[in-house]
Amino acid sequence: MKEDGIELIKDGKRLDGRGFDELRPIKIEVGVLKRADGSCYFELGDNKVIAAVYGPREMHPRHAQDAKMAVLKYRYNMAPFSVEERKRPGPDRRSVEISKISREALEPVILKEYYPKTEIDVYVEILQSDAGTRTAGINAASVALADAGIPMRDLVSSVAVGKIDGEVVLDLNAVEDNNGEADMPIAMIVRRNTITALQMDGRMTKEEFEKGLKLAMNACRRIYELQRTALIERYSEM
Amino acid sequence: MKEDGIELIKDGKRLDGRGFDELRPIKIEVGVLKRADGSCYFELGDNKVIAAVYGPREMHPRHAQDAKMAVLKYRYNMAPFSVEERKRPGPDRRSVEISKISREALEPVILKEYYPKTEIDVYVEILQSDAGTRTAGINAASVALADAGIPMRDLVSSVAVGKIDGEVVLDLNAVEDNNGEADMPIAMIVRRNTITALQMDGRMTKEEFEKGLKLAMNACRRIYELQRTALIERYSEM
Amino acid sequence: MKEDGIELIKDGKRLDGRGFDELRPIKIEVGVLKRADGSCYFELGDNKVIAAVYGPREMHPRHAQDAKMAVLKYRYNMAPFSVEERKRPGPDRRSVEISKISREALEPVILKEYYPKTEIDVYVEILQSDAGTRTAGINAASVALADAGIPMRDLVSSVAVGKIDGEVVLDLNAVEDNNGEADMPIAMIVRRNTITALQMDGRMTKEEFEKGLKLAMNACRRIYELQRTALIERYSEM
Amino acid sequence: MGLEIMEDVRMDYVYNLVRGGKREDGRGFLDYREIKLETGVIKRAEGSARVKIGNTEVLVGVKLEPGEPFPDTPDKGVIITNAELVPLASPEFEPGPPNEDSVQLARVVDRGIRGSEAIDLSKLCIEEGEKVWIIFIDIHVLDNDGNLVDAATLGAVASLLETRIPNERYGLTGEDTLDIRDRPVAVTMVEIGGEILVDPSYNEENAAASGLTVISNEDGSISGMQKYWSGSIEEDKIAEMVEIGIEKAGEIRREFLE
Amino acid sequence: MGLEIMEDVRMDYVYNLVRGGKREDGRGFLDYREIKLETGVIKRAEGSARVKIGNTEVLVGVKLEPGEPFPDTPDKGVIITNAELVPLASPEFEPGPPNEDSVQLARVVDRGIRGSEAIDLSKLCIEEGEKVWIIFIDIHVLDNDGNLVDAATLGAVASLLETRIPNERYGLTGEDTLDIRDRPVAVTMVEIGGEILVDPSYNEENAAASGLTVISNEDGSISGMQKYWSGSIEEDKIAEMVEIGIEKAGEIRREFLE
Amino acid sequence: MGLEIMEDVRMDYVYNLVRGGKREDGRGFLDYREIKLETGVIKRAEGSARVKIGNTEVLVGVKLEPGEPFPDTPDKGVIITNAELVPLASPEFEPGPPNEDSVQLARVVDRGIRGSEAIDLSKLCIEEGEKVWIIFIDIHVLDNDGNLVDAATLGAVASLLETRIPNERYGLTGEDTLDIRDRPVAVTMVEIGGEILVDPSYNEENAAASGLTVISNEDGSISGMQKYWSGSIEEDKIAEMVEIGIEKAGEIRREFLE
Repeated sequence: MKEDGIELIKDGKRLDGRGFDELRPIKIEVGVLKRADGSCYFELGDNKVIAAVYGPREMHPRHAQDAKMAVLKYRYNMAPFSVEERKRPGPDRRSVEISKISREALEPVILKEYYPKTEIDVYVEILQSDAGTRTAGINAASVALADAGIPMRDLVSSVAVGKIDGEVVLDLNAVEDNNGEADMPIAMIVRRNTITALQMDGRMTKEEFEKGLKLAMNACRRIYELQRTALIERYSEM
Repeated sequence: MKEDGIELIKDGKRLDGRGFDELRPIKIEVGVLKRADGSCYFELGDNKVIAAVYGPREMHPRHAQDAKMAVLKYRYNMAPFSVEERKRPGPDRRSVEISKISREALEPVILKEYYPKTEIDVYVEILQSDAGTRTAGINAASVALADAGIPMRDLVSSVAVGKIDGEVVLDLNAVEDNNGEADMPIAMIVRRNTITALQMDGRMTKEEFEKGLKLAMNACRRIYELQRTALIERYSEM
Repeated sequence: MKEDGIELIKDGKRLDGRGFDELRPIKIEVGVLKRADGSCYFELGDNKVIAAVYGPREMHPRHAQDAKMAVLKYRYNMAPFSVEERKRPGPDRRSVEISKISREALEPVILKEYYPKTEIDVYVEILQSDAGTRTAGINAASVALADAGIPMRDLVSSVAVGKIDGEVVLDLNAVEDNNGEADMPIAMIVRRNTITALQMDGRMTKEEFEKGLKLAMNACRRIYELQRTALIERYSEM
Repeated sequence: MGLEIMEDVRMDYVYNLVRGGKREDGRGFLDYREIKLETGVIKRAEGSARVKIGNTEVLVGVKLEPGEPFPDTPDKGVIITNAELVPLASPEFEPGPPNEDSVQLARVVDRGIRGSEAIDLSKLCIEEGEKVWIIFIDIHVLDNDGNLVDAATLGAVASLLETRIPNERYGLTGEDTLDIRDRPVAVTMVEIGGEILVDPSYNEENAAASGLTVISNEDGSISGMQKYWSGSIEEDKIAEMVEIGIEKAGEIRREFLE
Repeated sequence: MGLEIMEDVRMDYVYNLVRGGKREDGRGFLDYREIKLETGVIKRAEGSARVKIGNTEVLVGVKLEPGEPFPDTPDKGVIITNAELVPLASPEFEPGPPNEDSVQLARVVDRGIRGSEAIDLSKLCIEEGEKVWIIFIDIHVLDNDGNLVDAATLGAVASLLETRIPNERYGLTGEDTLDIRDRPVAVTMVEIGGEILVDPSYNEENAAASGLTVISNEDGSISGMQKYWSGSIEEDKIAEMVEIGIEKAGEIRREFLE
Repeated sequence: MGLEIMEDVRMDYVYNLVRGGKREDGRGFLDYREIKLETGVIKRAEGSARVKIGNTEVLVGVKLEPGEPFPDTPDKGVIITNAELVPLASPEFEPGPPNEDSVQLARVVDRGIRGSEAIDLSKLCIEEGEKVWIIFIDIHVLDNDGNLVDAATLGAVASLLETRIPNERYGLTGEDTLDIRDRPVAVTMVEIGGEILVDPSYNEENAAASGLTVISNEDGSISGMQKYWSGSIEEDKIAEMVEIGIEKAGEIRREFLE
């Protein structure tokens, strides 16, 4: 759906001045909410995302409890004013799918068996959107889970790569996403070097896919350091 | 939203001939339904309202039960043909709010602690509407609760005051409400002289508010006598 | 709602060449689904219907269980592409009513008391529709229940009669139904000669009704033989 | 649990009464309870009626609004019949969207009116293909002591007979009454212990294995039928019910709709 | 169960504090917690504000879209106020459609703005009877430590004051600011043990039997009131609350909305 | 409880088989079950296909209706893909609105078709900005024995290939076939015990910690991917799966879509 005549890359730079493998600026704040058990505010360029964690807490209804482990729930939700055209409140098909893949992105690191019969709730609110909200949400949720003291094997880090003007580049913004050829969000456990989420939209060759995957995994490593730093700062404050 | 040129007060009288502190005609019938445990039909001018009470009865789902007292529920519902433009069946935001404030208007008088784990259901149907349905509903519900034998500290009585053509007047009808400056429904426990519901829409000075509150409280005293009379008649019949 | 000038009967024959008491071609296949406990594919002319049965199985929620017998559930559902104008997914008022009368058509033959506290689920999907889907669904469901091994007193057989161009005829197709004067689906227990479902739409005299009822009951006897044959073939295969 | 036992007791009681040739309230098997019909009860409606059959009470309101025709009948008005079994009317009714009982009630009433062609829908066209009158028939049940279908159908037809088309409200001109060409009447019967009972009460409905509504017209023709519940009925019983239904409908029509 | 006991303990604690002339966080009965207001926080919105009152945090965004006017006000814009108590903000909030608390929150905020006639809706007509500006005021609660109404109302009015009309996005021309004619401010109070407390915290709301919001305007008039919860209030306490409400509103208006 | 134990037993059984180099039904790790494709099965649909992969059975119907374009693509048709996991197809499926599994199924199928740009949407404009063809792809699952995505994608593409545009029904003229420019094929794999299995059965899906769908095109490019479930996958396994996916897609395309 490329607009006529729009050029996304000029002189080897993207419209916002970034190089191909450059992330947008990231800002992470831990423990920003009082009522939640854990929380994290995450900015990725113009994306503003907040995650809260509640639990482990008693699960209702009882027949949905798992006798062997905690049940992880994840709700991705966009504020009505987070996008250019007001979003009607409530879940739509897109948010249902994102909630599912985000939950699955985090599950591999959570020691759910420590808390049988309970639920752990992750709520992610998108306050401002500029492409990349699901990855920002996973990053925020991962930190919020740690902040809530949920026992985890590791953090999960997430980012998207895409293809614009024929080039594989990191972390598309909204203009790039709307006028680009492909978008591929991933999540990974950095210290294990394994992928916990992967989606692809658009069209890419196998070679572009492989290049993109490497680019994304490298960026996840950078994000992981920022997540760790934010958590360390939080705890050294306390 | 005043219509152009409409005059609501002429020669010190309102369009329907009432004085400023005059109620519309009230008709109360007790025990009008067979299946309900208690019921009351209430007319206030052109408002026709019927209330039914069921309970105390076992509460479902169980986890919503209160181990110390009964749970009061209140459902205000308009029949589709009760208003000029057909109302779609089912609750809307207005009826949700009215149900809430009506329930809270009645709760202070109900001895809920007599019936732990149960629910008491109050259903109010608006059959014909002419402004003032929420107050008519509270009046009807209060009598229906008594008719159902629910132990109560006292009855609750309710009425609205408003401002039209700059004057504070009692019990607005629909033409007055649509073309007036403010509307303020209240509910009170007459014998305790305390307020259990209060809402205000529109714009009033503090002095007008105070005048209106007194006007409404006095009218509640009159309605209270009518409620009592209707109940006494009902029981002397039996 | 007859279209102008359409003639449904010419030279004593109907538009599709059938006589007045002739059924459309019927095809029955038993046990067509792997996951279901019992299933049946049923074609009646251009109607293509599939029924699946699950159960008896544990009923949720528990408070809806019947301590004395199984609860029978029936869900009639049209695939979006089964009709000329795409049908929005999900139940509408028509399918709610059909589900109810179909369930009641089958209940008299099911030995529900054998399986207290359980539920038996009958799911009927209309894949292609040409008038008569509810009767085709009941026929399919009846066979699927037998295929699932649900203990039954007998099969239930179902067909519709109607009135077109003033004549009482059997088993209307869509053109006939849309341009006819009346439609009357019935279901019966053939060996008991009793009626378990009966609805009538349109306008008929008492005499036409009586004639139609006889016509339909005779056709049910033919359908019953086809249902039996299909089941016998299925079990002789095994 | 206690409640369920009470229900069984009541069912046995009704059943034993019927076997002894009696009904709870003393009337004959083919007698209706007292019917009361009052029209013009709701000012905001274009037509309205309150029907009582014994303790059963139903309020019906008819509203008309301009709206779009169905694509396949661009020059015809539209009837939308809706029933609300509001929880005020019975301890069994629950708040929420229409369930299968309220859907069935609305659809049976609708079918009788539609099948009889009582309303000439072609007179309800305002602008072909663009705008026609939508007739909303809203059935509001106030007290359910059985036999809602007959009460609702009577209320609907009585409301339609007095309905005024609100041309003025929508800046339109034209005839202001509906052209009502027939007066369908519903008669509901149940079978208990082999006996046919007309106008079942709530307890009789619960004790019955099956029931049948027969909606019939001025000329004695039938314009709608519906069999209820999980029992089966013999062919000759159905024929008998149809006979009774048509006869009783005539009596009700003469008393209340003329 | 453990949770319910904890709640009782907290309620007793708050109650006993108040009887001793104190509040949880040490402030006076008529003092607000620290209020922080930041506007222009959401780029995608036409106007936005983040309000903190103590630990309570609310984000308000205003969006404008062309849409149809109501039939009875064909030349006026439309305000739609919506509140989401997203489960992120409190362990008590649950996902799902608006419940009675979020409906009430939205309606009270809406009532204050509408009653004050702060927005001149007649300036929001694009084409009479066809197209007007729809103003969506969306209240997104982030952290609920009590008194959401005051935070949301302040955020809504602050957002409206900075709102730009997105004419260009829709190929329209015209003024690009809303004409804001008043600055209604909500002040919420609760009664605990006979004392009036301004700006209740979450624990204080739970310990209170009743509460009152008074929304008042630049000229000291009242443009909305709502009483909360199942207690009853005496006439003179209400008069006192109205007095306090108007005074506190003036202070907030001077500090944050000028 | 009994059911859960059975499930554990089945998972262990599948896992142990795989560790021993085998699958439940005896096929090789990279083998599909038998695929059967039949098109033109539903007369009322503009295109339709029934796909069986082993015991898994999916019916896909394509319907076209004129409707409004999206504001940002006023001259392009619209694709709406919907999947119903009707409870007929599996004891795990429940009646009700689409849940996360049916939403994901519909969206993955949709993504593959959209990403490949198989349909030239610009040829589906009837009147720019006003009316375009809406293509409804409805996936109706009849029997779920695993790998619904591959069956549904194959059924959708096969249906589109035979779809006729119903110009006449809507009084329109124009081309009556869709311009299908590519034939995307989905290949789903799971990882169990370090092995990659193509075309997982229901039991294999349950035994797998993770899975991946790779949708690829005639030129070998990828037009959609989705990773499933709560396990994590190593980078080189993903590369291997992509390789296998593209190869297998070619085989299926040659056999069924040419």
